[in-house]
Amino acid sequence: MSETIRTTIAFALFAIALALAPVVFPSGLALTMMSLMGVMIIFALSYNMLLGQTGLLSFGHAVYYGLGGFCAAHAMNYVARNKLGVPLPAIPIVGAVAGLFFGALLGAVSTRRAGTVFSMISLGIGELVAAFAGIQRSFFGGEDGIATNRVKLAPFFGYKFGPQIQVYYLIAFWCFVCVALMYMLTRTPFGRMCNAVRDNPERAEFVGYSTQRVRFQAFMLSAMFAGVAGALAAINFELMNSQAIGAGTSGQVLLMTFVGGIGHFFGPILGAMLITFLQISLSDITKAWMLYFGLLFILVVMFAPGGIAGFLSIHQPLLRNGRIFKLAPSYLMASVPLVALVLGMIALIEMAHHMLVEAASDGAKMRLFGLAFDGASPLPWLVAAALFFGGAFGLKLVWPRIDEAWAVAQAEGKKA
Amino acid sequence: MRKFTLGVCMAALLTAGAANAQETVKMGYIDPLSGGGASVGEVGLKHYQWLADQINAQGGLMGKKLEIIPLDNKTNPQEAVVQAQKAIDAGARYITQGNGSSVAAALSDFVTKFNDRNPGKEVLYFNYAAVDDSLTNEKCSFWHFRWDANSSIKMTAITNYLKSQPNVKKVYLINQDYSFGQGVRKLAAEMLKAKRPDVQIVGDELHPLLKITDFAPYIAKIKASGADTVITGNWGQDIALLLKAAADAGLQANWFTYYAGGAGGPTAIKQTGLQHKVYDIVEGNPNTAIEAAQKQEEEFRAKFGVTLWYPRAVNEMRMFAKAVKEANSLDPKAVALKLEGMTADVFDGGQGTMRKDDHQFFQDMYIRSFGPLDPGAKFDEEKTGWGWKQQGKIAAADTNVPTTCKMERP
Amino acid sequence: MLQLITFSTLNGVLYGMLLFMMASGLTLIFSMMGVLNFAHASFYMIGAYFGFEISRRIGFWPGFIVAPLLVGVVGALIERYGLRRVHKFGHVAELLFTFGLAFVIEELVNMIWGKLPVDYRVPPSLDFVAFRLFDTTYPAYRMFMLATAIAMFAFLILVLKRTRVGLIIQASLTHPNMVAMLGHDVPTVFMAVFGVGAALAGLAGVIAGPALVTQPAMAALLGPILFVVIVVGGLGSLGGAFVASLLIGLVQTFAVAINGSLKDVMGPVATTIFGELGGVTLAQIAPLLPYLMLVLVLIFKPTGLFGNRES
Amino acid sequence: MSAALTLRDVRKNFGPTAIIRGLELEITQGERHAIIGPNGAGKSTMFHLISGRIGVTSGSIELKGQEITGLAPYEINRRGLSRSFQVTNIFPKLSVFENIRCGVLWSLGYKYSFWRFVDRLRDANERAEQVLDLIGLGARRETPAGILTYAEQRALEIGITIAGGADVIMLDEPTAGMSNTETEQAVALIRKVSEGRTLVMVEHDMSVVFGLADRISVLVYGQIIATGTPMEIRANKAVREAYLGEEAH
Repeated sequence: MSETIRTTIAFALFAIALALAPVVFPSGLALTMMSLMGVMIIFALSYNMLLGQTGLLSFGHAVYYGLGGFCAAHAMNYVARNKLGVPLPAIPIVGAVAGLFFGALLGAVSTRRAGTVFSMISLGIGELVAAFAGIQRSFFGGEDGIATNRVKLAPFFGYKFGPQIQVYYLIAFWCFVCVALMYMLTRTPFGRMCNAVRDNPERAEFVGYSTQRVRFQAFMLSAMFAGVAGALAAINFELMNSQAIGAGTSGQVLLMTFVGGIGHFFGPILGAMLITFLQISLSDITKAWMLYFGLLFILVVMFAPGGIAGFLSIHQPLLRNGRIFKLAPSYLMASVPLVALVLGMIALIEMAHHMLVEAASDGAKMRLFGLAFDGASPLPWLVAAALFFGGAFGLKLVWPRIDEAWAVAQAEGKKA
Repeated sequence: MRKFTLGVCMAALLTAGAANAQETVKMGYIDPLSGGGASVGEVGLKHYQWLADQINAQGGLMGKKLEIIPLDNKTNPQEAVVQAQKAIDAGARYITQGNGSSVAAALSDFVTKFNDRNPGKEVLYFNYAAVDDSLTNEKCSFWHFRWDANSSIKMTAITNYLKSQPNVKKVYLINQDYSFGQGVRKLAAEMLKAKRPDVQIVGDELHPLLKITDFAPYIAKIKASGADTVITGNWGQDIALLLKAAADAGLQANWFTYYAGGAGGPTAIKQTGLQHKVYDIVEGNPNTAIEAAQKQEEEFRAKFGVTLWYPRAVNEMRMFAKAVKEANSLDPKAVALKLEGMTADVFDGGQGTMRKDDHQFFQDMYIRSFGPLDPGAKFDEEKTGWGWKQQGKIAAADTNVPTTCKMERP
Repeated sequence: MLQLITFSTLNGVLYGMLLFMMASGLTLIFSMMGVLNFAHASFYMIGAYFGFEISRRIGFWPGFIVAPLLVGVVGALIERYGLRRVHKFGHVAELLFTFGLAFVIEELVNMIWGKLPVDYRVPPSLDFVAFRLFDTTYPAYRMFMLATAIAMFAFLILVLKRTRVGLIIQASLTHPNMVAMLGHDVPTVFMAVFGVGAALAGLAGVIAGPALVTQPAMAALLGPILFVVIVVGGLGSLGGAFVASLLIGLVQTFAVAINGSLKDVMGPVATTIFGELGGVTLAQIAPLLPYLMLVLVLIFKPTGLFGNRES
Repeated sequence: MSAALTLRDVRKNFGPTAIIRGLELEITQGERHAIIGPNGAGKSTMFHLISGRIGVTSGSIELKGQEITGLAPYEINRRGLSRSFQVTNIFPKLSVFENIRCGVLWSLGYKYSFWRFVDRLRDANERAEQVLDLIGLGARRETPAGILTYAEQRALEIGITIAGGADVIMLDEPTAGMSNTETEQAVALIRKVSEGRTLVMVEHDMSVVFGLADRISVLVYGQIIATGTPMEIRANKAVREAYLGEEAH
């Protein structure tokens, strides 16, 4: 019973957070960003239904997101043109139906196998649909895409959804509904069998389940939620274009889900929020942002394959019995070389970027962390390299202590 | 990392709400600053920063300094909309963008809806390089102004020039398979038929956008068709690779292009050794421009090490400053009303007009060819030692294409 | 017509052989290590850039020898200090590692050599016309590429059929668990395989660089096609990869040469049935055909044309 | 008594090699039947053929009078046959309880249902609890199956196999690799769980075989050379020569 209560509390907190977020972050940019986060949370969770829950690595999930979005955009235009009484908040249902339909259609051919074959078929289908989008212009609108106007739909209790804040709450509502539904799905017989098929497909066959059917059903439901996310994106941007359907978007959702952590239900939520935030704001801070993205991904794969959620969940039992403070001294000790390492790395990347890319036109003078210096002189390079290698070395020195602290804390946690 | 502070400001902005005190006039520059498109976007940014410095040196706009806010749209329309929102949050009432017609369409649409929903907070969008016809035809907007010649104008100019070239007999069309490339193909076929009915179109090819690594098969086809002239709207790697494959196969044809002068184009032509065989259509030629323009060109090249690619950006900013002065206001609506129908001096000499009906700018256009510099010509491209030579000039009046724009004015 | 067919065949075979140079390494790495290496095309790109750097300093020929070796060393280092660490987290993690690696390599290339194509030239010794058919010329450099690719292929066959290492490799292609049982130093074998695979891709890059344009997007353009080749040919089948490479090379080249669309074959009915698709020419959809092949082959024969394993 | 399993002239070739060469076998309902034979005789292959893991080359297999030749494993399972594996085959990331429950769900008709919570399925949970008690893993309820000890995993394997209530149970070497005490516990467990069901088992440990089985079949080189009670098999000359003779040393 306690677990039910804990879950209820978690979802209540989630609802409150969604409701209060615009009060804490009221700026237009924050609203835009949070709206996008809501969309991406649904998208990433739907992807994790495949990767994390069922063990299917897809390279073409954007197909369902995009098709859901295009259908929603057309539906909005159709409703507006014919003055039908359908309000905007009902439009994501169109996305869901579209996602489900295409999930069933393409899933029927792609879920017959698991593993590498599934991944490669998803890659092929992804490329084909993306290319098809370039050919079938009447539906996909060529490069310009399909534009729509959300205000032209019938008002919903007087709301016309012109201002971003209203759109935010619409997305927040759907985000909450979808997250709750997807969480519930994991608690059903079907959800369990997805895990079983992921863990050991052969065994699942010998307890009476057709793994193909389980994969197919997971695929359809996942595509349905991706369709909702796509529809919300169409509402948010009032524009759907073929880039949303392509390999880039498929890669992005993989990145979000993996960085967040595929082993925990809430992992992709964290990943979606972090990556969306970085995507929108990192490009203002550094021109080498794509490099940081790639490095982040590699580092997560190498050092935290459980993603952010995996890292956090190590601390969960400690937090529960109050032993987390035992880790504090070790963390404090590790933070010094870690900060040095990160600062050194950023400095090296930024200086290299400046000297290689910008120095030719802007000169060697540059600013970093508020300091002005000459990128051509050796001193800053020495400092950065010292920070980087010193940090790496220091981290290596203190790492055993952290490992030990973890082990001790965890052992004590188990005893309690 | 001068933008690090900007990033910190932005983080603060998230909590603080929209900026209110407007000490400077802010203009959002929303173009690709990362990924493949960045090579063009970065150069564009230099133009605008340089032009802003010029305006500020002359006292700014109504005494306020003009500030360019660089924003990376990653060549993605949806991302561009987010970046526009960011610009507006930072207090910008003007945005400018050029690379990619799909991004331009998204921005024009966004700005129009935004102004509709936020009366009194209007935002104006200046387009300096997106040439899709639809932006000043069926998709035209009061809040969008275009300084680059649209696709029809460029093709009109090319075909007008071809009228005077009797040795052109067989034309091959090869274009990228997307709306712009298809537009070029259609215009070329129609206009050639009207102006040179004797010319035979021996091939009409559409190839996938930015996906071809080896154009040799296409070149084999062009050769087999016996074409003496190729017309293409290709840009980026698609023009560089196309020309390279042509040189490899020894194809002796004249190339009439929109974008052979783009980043990397001159290097590719020089490599292929096609002397004065590759033509492009532009609004200015440094080697024959008026003296004032040549001086600015020299200054720009000395400062940034790149060619002043966008004379139209200069026109845009000069006319912007002029409109602010005439309106005596920084309000986008007032500025827009002044820009409509404005006639102004053009960077390369002569005058140009912003047509009121569709907000399309008209000026004299030049056909150039690329090859070894003539004696006395000052400017080469991309340090190749080769430069552009003017081959023809098409007067603004001769490119006056009709528009279907039915503009909704506020 | 004859010249079109001749040149299309030559170009198709050349493109196919280039694909095979990369696909052979990729399929080796996949078969022995189980890693679907998304960064494989990135090694091709690094090869081209290394070749460019060396050729402008010392000359093309030293680059031709040294650049692939350097790429091989880079590959081996990446295996040793990156991939090996990830190995214990399973195949998905390994795949994602290479996914991120491809991203990082592209960005580094962007930073070091810029976003524009670099001026990587055909060596003067090969810069002449090989032959002329009617009035179309065929550059000697392309013949040289073809010769290199064929030499490489012959070399691979020799190694595989005549040497002990080749026998071990062949055994492991079909029985991936065998290598470990043979008692060889598995991590070192993996490092060597990865390095050699990378070097092969690097060699392809060195010779393709001057003919196709050397630019940061060249990896992304080819990457997915490589997967198509090894999957269509059959995972773990070198012969399959060879056939699939040629097949895809020829299909793509010939599709470009043919202008037909459904409308031309069926008349105007095509547009009523297929809508816009009816009017699309084969040339327009040429680059799609590999993916269509991929999906169809996997649906009807999940092991690929010549393979006998699914994963 | 009617037959639980009937094999008629079942053959299996891998390429040119015949592994199973005309199996004829009838297993009566309710009996405990052991299959013995030297390594490589085809015992595991025979299990795979019956359970549908691999297809037969020719011949027919009937389960309780119904033809099951060529059906997929899950279809055979739904008809009331459940098996364990020689190499432990469990769901490593799921908890012990979840493992058992996965074995229960289909038989209670929950199929692919995604509209009810699995925790609220009283019958499924009760059944899983019972099985958990039966196999003695109640204390390890929430432990991920992947980190159990080997003997515990073997017990879990049996638990998953019987959880669905199939009336024909096939166990492939259930005591392989166990210590003596562990084996004793396993035998007790097998005796308990096979009550009222048909049990077919492959086993190498002769004390287990002769202690548990009602009847024994001897499989040598892809053919059954003898079937009978333990007494009969002990007395069978051919068996002694072909098989037991070697073992006795």
